[in-house]
Amino acid sequence: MANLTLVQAINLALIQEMEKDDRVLLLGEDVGANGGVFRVTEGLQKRFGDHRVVDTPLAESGIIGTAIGLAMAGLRPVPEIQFEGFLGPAYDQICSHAARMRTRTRGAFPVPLTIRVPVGGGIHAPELHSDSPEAIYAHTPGLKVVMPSSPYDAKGLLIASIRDPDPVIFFEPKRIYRAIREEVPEDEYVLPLGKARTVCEGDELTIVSWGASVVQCMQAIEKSGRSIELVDLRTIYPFDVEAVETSVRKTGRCVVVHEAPLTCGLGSEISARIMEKCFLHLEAPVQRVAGFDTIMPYYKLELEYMPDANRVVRAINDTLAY
Amino acid sequence: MANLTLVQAINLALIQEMEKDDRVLLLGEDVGANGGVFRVTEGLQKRFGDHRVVDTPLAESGIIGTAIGLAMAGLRPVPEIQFEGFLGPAYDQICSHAARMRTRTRGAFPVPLTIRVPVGGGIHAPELHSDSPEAIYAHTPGLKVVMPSSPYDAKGLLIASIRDPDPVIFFEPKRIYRAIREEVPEDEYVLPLGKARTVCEGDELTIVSWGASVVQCMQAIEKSGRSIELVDLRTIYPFDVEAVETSVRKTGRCVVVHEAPLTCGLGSEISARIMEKCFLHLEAPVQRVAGFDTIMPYYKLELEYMPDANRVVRAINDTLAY
Amino acid sequence: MPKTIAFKTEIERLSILDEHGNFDEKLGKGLIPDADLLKLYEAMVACRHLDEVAFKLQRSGRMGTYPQNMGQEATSLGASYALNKDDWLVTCYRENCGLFWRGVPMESILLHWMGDERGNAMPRPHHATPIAVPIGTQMLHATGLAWAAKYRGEKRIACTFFGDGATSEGDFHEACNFAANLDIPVVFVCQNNFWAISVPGKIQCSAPTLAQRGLAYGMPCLQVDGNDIFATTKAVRDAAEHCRTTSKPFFIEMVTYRLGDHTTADDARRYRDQAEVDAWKAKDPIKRLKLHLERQKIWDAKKEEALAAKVEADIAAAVSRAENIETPHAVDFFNSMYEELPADLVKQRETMQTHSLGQDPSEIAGAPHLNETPASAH
Amino acid sequence: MPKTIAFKTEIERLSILDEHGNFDEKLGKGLIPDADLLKLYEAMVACRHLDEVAFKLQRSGRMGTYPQNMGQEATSLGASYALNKDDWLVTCYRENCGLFWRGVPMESILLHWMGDERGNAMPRPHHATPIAVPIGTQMLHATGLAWAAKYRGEKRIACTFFGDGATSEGDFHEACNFAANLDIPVVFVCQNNFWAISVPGKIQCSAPTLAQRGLAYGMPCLQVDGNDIFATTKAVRDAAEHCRTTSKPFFIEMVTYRLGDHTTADDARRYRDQAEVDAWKAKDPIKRLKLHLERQKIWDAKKEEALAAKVEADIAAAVSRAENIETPHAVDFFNSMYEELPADLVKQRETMQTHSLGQDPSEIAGAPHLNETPASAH
Ligand SMILES: Cc1ncc(C[n+]2csc(CCOP(=O)(O)OP(=O)(O)O)c2C)c(N)n1
Ligand SMILES: Cc1ncc(C[n+]2csc(CCOP(=O)(O)OP(=O)(O)O)c2C)c(N)n1
Ligand SMILES: [Mg+2]
Ligand SMILES: [Mg+2]
Repeated sequence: MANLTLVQAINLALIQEMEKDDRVLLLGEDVGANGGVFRVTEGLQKRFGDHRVVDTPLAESGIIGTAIGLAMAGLRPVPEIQFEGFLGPAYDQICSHAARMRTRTRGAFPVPLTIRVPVGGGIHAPELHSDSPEAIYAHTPGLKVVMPSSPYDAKGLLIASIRDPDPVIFFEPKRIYRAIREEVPEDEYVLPLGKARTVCEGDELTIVSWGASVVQCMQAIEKSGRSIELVDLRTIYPFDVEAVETSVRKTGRCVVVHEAPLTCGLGSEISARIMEKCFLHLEAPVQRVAGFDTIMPYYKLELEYMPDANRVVRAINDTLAY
Repeated sequence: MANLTLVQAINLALIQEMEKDDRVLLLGEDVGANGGVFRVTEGLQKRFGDHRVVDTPLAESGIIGTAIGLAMAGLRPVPEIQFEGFLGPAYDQICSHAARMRTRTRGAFPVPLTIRVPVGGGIHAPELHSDSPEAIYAHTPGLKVVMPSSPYDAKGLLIASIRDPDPVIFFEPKRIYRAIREEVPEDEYVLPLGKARTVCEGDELTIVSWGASVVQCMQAIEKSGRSIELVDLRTIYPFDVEAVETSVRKTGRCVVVHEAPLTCGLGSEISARIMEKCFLHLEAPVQRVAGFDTIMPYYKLELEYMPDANRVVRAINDTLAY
Repeated sequence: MPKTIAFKTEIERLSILDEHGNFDEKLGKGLIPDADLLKLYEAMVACRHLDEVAFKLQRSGRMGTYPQNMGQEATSLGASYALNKDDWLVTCYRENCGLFWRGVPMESILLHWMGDERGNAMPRPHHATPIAVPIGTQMLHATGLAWAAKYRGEKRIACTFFGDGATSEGDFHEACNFAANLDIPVVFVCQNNFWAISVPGKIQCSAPTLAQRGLAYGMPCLQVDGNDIFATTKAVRDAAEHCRTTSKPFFIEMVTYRLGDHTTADDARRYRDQAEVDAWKAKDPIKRLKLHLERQKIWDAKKEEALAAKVEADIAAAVSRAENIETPHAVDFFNSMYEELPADLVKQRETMQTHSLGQDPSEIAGAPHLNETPASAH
Repeated sequence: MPKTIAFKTEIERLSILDEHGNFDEKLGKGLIPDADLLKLYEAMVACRHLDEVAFKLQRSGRMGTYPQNMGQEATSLGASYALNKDDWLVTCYRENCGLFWRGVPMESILLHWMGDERGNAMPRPHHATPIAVPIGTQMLHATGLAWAAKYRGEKRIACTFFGDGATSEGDFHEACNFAANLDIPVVFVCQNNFWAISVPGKIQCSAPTLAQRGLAYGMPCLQVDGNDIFATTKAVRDAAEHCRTTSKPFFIEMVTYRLGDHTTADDARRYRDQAEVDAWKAKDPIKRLKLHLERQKIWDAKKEEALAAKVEADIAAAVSRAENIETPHAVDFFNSMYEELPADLVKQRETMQTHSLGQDPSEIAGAPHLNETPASAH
């Protein structure tokens, strides 16, 4: 048991999976000698050699496209895309190929691939280094999408993702890469994909969130002083409808919190599902606290854009007062 | 006034805008001598010359990226992407540049661009020729997204899109390219973006839909024999929340119908908005009839995938019986 | 040291059996044993006949859009013949002849164009990848597949095919660049058939050759007469040897021509002259090989007749196998989405509904497929 | 006719003032008038000093991540000097020197890296595009901008800058290919500084030169000593002339070196040897030009001193202009989303809420910004 940051927990998970399974290899921009721009792959090239930790040309479509080939051949590539804003050039290989290859070939060519991507705002970075595109990939059948909110979860979910026989996008909230430390077991462990975590229990209202926003939600619950249940989805697709349903049937009220823009964000899906499943239990409309339907501003204003504890508290109060 | 197909109405709109404004030029794969694989640009290269109707290299990112440059210089390019399944390679130029250039430069470089794209299934085409990605772009701030459901609408909405000072993705439902004929005025006219159309009035239930699905909805209303109001969004983003709200406040019940996959489709946003705006007027949960969360199958099974009148009727009955 | 020379190169063109039947003994002698040569000829004739049959199937509504291979048979066939059976063959959609030589059954290709994914379920021993409909995207997979072989220390390489239009896509560039800089053994073969649907080759590449695309990556480059089975065979054999020994890629342009429409949905008369087509008909790879075989006295009219009969029977059989495959179950498209179907998708499959009311099968009046979900589903 | 030659070429390397101060009279004489030469020297010195100031600003928390230009000043400056003022200059983020010469104020660049979009609000008369953070994406815009000029019958061309790493992106390939095949006049300039963050040049391009990337498109290609202001000037002047007269593109590789870290967020000691850096320090473009000016007797210590003082003052002033700009209003990021803000976005701006309860301002207890929406908003 060691007290680790999210970066360290992921680094540990990678080491253990690479030790255990030589089909696992890492590829991406600056993942080698430099250990990644966030140092997530620090020391891995020294440890495993440059055939298992590969610095690639600067081309995201190439990184994912070749990783698909590696996976079709039976390996377990773990490509890194340096920032979520640079998933764009790889969009076609992810959505038209990684997500489709298994069903296109009726199972002949599965694509066991785990794409690691730092995600979200709050670190004063330049343009296209602070977005939250998880809903784009949740709307793309054939993928799984994961986003941990703590070091412990990060390790268990990453190991599960690498072992998953289908393509996974593993989003790493860069705002909490080093902000939180947590006890993380030395031994490997798996947290099943598709299962949410109840961060704290309560009976007045349910908050559903994921990734770095979970931290703002905990602050907001603190501030509000009310009895609130916080559900951390952990997996974005397939997400844990049952956990959300069960909690909302109990509380009758729900607020969904995410950094991504409001319109067609995952919050809309959760809201729609809750209405479909818990209509007669709802005492107030499900509320969404999200990024605005604007481009994430440059960093002078990024904190105005991202949901903070105050906006969540306001949503809690509005919903409880409904 | 002539009785035109959707293809002819769009062709007419293009001719009239090109006659009127020499900043308008067309570019894309096979748009020239071939008149486009659907013949939408038939005859235009002969009429306007190959400097205004340009066959480009086979590269979607290149088509959109150069069109962005053309627009930054003050022209009004109308690029065509041959099928919605090939938007993938252009995703980054659309979302990281066309959608961001105006706000990135605080208004110094607007991008008046209209991307024409055939969309949707039902024509027995090969893989990646039958998808419905509109929600992806509705979730991308900085874009406008349009999808007509009839020849009359197509002409007025396309003219509005070309004249719009911001980037528009204009989706053309290929299933009804030639399926419907309608009286279309010879003179140019504009249908404002962001305004829905009430196809038929009713007071028992509201159906919200867009594009080719509107046809299935009309059949379903016919079959059901109930008093149902059909709202055709016409514009996907920004969509007409008020029109939806007003209708649902009247009927208290709503079914949303679209071809795209369910999860994080535009249906989820509409459902969430309705709950937020009309909670106390709802007599049943908003229902969604959509594509499944699977890859659109090859054409032997495509009709099993797409919402048809029977599935809509079932949703109507379930909702009315609730 | 003002102006010095930073780089200098030249690219060769390879031709062995030309359109008039002239055969270059020095290059061609002993390249292909007669027995094989006859098999290769029969393979091209069969592929050509399948094109005709497929065309009729489409016109009579028994198949969807189909892209004819007519005129390009020698390109992928020469490659497939020159490669090892377990080298990856990563093609687009106009390489039927090479795939059949590799062992892919004709009915797979037919099934694919009949709108059935089962046509793309390539048995792994064939080391062939599914038909690539999105242009220019499969070459990256070839680079990845060859990379995996290198990673495992196998001698396997990859050979990938793509059109002149495909070389305009960014993914083409990235596939070549990864292979060249990460030392991955891939033979890149551009089938230059001068057209991308209606767009002429000069819009895709205005350079003197397509072969020189490879110079950007420091690859050895070669231009080949793509309608010459001897030249395509020798080119790929030499290239494969180079890749296997150096673990680096090789770039080949095969100059050929699409004698038919782009697909059955196309009408090439809208954009190209018949004269151009006729000029290329004279360079037909089959015609030319037949002439050669006759001159070698290993082929005659009687053999041709027998072949025609055999081919017709074989293809008729393949068509009926494709048409008589059990119709897919309505919910089959759910079943290969993931190795394990998520609960929500199971529900969507069981109810064939996406809205929630009564999504719980037990609540549904007569939900379809409940008592008949396919075996594969469980 | 067996093996014939399909293509043959060579690429020159241009150098005029070398690292030892040797000056090629034949090529360099009269190329740049002394008066201009002094201005160019001053511009490089100023740019270098800004790098030092910006570095300190970042370290003291007054600015975000910043990419130093150190060592590469002569590349974009030579281009900017050689081009017409109204040719499009489409850069990445390491071309400050060229942008300043074009007239872009220093505070714009500072503002951008201070996380303020106003730094990217390039006044149109500069014909310069915003800083491009996503690598390799801006060259397509350059091709489009030059295309627009051609469409309108203007003589304007575009010159675009990008790094060695950028040449690995698919968009790079498509930008070159569109320009070459659609006859669009663009000067493509690759700044080969041997590194893409920590990734060495050979991973981006293992070919002998980066200049030969252009051969894939049939473009004329040239390799240039990028630390030689005479060579960069002559190369771009000749290339621009070629583009203007033929309406076709030209490809230039400028060989230079990034003397600093990739950005202030990087520590280059993790991945490269000091020895390599020191070797390149000896080839510094400023050092070498200073030596030349002194040999020409048009520069001395006194002038250097005066320049240092002026530059320091100018930059201090630019910094305070950047730091003293009015702080943006909390809702400014809404206001340039569309020419006309959609109703739903107006509501989001007015209430700064995305959930609906009380989204109607009238229903809100103390919604922020209601009585203070910025002028720019209306
Ligand atoms: C990414 C993408 N864009 C567009 C298309 C539509 N399309 C299908 S085939 C084709 C032309 C391909 O030309 P080429 O690569 O030369 O291959 P050929 O058909 O000539 O063998 C086009 C534009 C596609 N399938 N994929
Ligand atoms: C599309 C994209 N991928 C990755 C990055 C992260 N990144 C920023 S700069 C850089 C290296 C760029 O190298 P090069 O093109 O040689 O330019 P240089 O910094 O050397 O001037 C990388 C990988 C990015 N900004 N954009
Ligand atoms: Mg072709
Ligand atoms: Mg570089």
